[in-house]
Amino acid sequence: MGAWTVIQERQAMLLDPAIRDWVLLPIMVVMILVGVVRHHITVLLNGTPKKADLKSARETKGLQRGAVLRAYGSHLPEHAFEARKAYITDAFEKGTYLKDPKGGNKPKGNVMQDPAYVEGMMDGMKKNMMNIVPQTVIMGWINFFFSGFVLIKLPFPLTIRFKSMLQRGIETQDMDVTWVSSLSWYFLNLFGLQSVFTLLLGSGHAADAMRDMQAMSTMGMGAATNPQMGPTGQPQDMHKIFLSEKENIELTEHEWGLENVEIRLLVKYGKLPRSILEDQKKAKAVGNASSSSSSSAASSHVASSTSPSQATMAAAAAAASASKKKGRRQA
Amino acid sequence: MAVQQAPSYLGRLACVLGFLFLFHSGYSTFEHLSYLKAVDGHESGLPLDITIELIMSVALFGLGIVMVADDFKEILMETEMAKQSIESLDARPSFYAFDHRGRAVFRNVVLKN
Amino acid sequence: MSGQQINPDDALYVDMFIAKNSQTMTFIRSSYSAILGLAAGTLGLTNWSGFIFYFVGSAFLSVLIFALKTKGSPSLYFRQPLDVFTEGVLGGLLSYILFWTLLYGIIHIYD
Amino acid sequence: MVNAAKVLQDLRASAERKPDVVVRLGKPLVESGAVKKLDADAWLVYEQVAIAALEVGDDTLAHRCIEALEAKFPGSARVRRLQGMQLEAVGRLEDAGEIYKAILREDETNVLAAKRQVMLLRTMGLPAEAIGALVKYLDINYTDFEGWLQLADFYLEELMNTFVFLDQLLAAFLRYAQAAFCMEEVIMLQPQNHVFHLKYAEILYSQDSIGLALKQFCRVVELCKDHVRGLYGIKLCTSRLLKAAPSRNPAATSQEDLKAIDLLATERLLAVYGSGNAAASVKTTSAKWIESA
Amino acid sequence: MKFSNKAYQKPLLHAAKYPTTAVNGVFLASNGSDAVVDAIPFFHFWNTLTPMLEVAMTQVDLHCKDHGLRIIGYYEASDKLNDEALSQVGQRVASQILQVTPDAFAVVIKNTNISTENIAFLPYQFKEGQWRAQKDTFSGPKDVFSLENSSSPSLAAKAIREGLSSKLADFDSHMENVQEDWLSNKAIV
Repeated sequence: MGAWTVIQERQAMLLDPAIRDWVLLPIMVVMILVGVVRHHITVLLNGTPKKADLKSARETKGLQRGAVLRAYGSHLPEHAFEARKAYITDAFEKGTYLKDPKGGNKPKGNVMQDPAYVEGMMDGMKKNMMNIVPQTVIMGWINFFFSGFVLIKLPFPLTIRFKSMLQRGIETQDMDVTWVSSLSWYFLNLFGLQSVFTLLLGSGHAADAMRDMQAMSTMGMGAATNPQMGPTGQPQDMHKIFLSEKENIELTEHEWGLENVEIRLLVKYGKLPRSILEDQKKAKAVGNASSSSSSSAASSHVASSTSPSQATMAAAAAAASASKKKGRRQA
Repeated sequence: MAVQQAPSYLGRLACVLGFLFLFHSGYSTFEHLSYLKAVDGHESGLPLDITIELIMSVALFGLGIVMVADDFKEILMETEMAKQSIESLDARPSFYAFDHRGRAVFRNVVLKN
Repeated sequence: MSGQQINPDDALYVDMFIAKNSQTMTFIRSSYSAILGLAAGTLGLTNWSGFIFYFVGSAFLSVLIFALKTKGSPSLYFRQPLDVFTEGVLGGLLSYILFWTLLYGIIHIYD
Repeated sequence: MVNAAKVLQDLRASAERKPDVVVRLGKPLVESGAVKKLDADAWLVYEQVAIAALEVGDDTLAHRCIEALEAKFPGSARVRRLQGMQLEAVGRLEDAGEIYKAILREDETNVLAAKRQVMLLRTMGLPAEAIGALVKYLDINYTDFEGWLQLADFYLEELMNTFVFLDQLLAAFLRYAQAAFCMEEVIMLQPQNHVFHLKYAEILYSQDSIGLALKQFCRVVELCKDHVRGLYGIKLCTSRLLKAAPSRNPAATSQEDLKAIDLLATERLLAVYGSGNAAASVKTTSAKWIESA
Repeated sequence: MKFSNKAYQKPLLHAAKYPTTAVNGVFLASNGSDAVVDAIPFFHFWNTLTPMLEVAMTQVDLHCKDHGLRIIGYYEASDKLNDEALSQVGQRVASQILQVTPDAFAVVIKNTNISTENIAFLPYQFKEGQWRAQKDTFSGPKDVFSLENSSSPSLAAKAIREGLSSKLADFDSHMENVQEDWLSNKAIV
């Protein structure tokens, strides 16, 4: 391969400087300008977030409530966790958080008649259009005026497989792979100009080539981010989602994170060896395994470990939580 | 917290100088090559002074850009939290009330620095 | 399925600052790779020498960042201390190639 | 000038409420017009100074800032909220309420206006209605930990008032329990924030759940090394628990752990006081307390 | 009860430093006299929570024993402008002081008078089973409550104007930074 490139090097083509001045550099400049302009337009478009309605906000936040309890419930003491678990499973079961608690069971017939859905889809389309249109226009411009131009040469050799990629629009068999056609120069710019945009616009800018690529593949799926839509864009039965979340919560076992916090603190300050924590963990794992191996043993274990004081405490906690809830509702 | 820091003027200067040197050496190379072509000489590497200028400018720019960029933030939660007072973490700016004594205390006071 | 365990050994990080730091890294790396590309193109580097130039340049930049920005203790700012040397290096490569090709073409290919 | 802007920015970031400081720094900025040089930050400074000016009763300054904002963002809900706050500050509560209502009519999910309505009820001297409105707000915006914090404070504030019907101790217990409930929600939303654990711990202690409070205080110090308030809390709990009869509850901290934690807190507190150059009298007093407790 | 200038000024500076929240603290008197010589600021947030109050009270007790002083009264300022009632928390603390010191009193700061020439203290005494506001006080040196230095109010107003309040430290801020001297507050006297 090395020999091949050397030979090619000798029979180098001469490129007209006019190509450099009127094709190579203009393509680059236009791409930079378009990137900047598009960034500002996107910022303007994003400036007006659409209004949500209160009920669907409540619905999503309600679902979040369950997820938060599952993920971070371990930070709460037992009684607080159990009270919330009871409340949330009950509320999810009854569909308290649903937009329409009574008729929420049925999904709407035709999604296209749901204005929220259509609006969300239009919004996503608009954004995607912003990404696709300029790139298509530039590509068309290049194809129309400069197709078949050889613009530049890569300073490093590539295998023959890259030929179709780099020399798009030029149908020759023999030309060295390293020569770059106008369309390929466009792609080189598309990816290589990222750093320029980072410098000009700051990071997180809208002129992101990766986003363009994604936009092309998910055209028209802008509404997929809407939580009420499934991955297929169909509205889902929210009550079912709530019920499955409820099941998840019921399966969540409470493991209090502050059970051994004193030990952890002592370990943190070097008063106890670190190995103590690992021993505890192991002991716990063994305990769990044995208790889950036979359910009857587990239940008897629980029964025996529930001392009278604990039982009264739990009762008091339940009472307290009940009164709290009542208090909140009355208030 | 997003606190802007004073820009590093030294760093900016280094960046600009680095870029100028780079531009200059690029121009020199261009001239050098067109001279070679004019006299039909053979291209055999760049003159040493241009190479050195290039390397220097790249190094200078690197130094400059590192100085210009924002300082890194310490990412450990503990250090960040320890810096903040209870009042700032327990603050609720959207729940301000205005019926407190602030207006009475400062009513007769001209607040000057 | 049990909730998230509290593990004292996990150091906790401020996500916002991790993102901020990697933004800063991207800023430094991408501007520098563009400049490196310009220099490589001017020098007329070809083939491997060009890539070696990029990695040497990036290593030089990493050392600068390590010494000036992290004051020699990268673990305060990055989850893995080695990130100082690796983060953003490959991301800058595309820009490098673009500017390398551009200058190489303008100076050495065109007359 | 650059310095003042920087301090204002720090204050914005930390959200500390120091209206007199903000006005001292911001007034010359606004009056000299130097604030315009801050570009995008200028509008944040205007808002910040406007609110602070309302708090210290500098109504002309507040008016000036709000007018500048109104000129830049005509009809913006955020500016109208500021106008509402201005009316609140001068006592025209009904008019302020109308503004918030109008904002909510246009966008019922505007949380800022909804929160103002809550505070308006409180200012009107209707704490129970304010609590009701906030509970309703939190039922929708469950993830707003600021709201939960405020609700906790509402309940704690209630403790200041005279109870007419209920037995005082029972009422206090209820209020603490309600505040604790709110803090539990806050902790779930922000589990890494030691201050929320601290507040929760202090509420639990006030409620006489010393064992739980101890664990929460320990968590505070675990999250934030050598946290003085947390260490004081640990000391307080351990000394009370060590004096009391050992608990039969298996979840409670064992006697030996209590002693070890007590020793640790003593050592750390003395170290904290020893390292800084605290005033001598403060040092001796605290040392005496630490050793006697 | 004769308030020294220091004892009058500190609570007002405390209230001025934290103009948006309720503040509280205690008054100290020398053993065997009822001249109020000093005040110690306690809290400016979480006033209704008891653990740190316990710490502060016992520490002040220790401080008093060292300096031949005693706790004689309690002060607070409500965060609401026109609220001049002694709060539940205040009543509880004051009653506790009353158990040790029979002549204990409580003071609610009149928010409207803080930076004026008028006296900003509203004293409360425990009479007939409850805490009652004592109107018509501070009228002369013979009164139960009086000022040692009659120009104290204007001095306090001047101190607030000059921004002296920012140098005051209470127990809350002391726990954030142990360097701060909350017991004697030497920086402002």
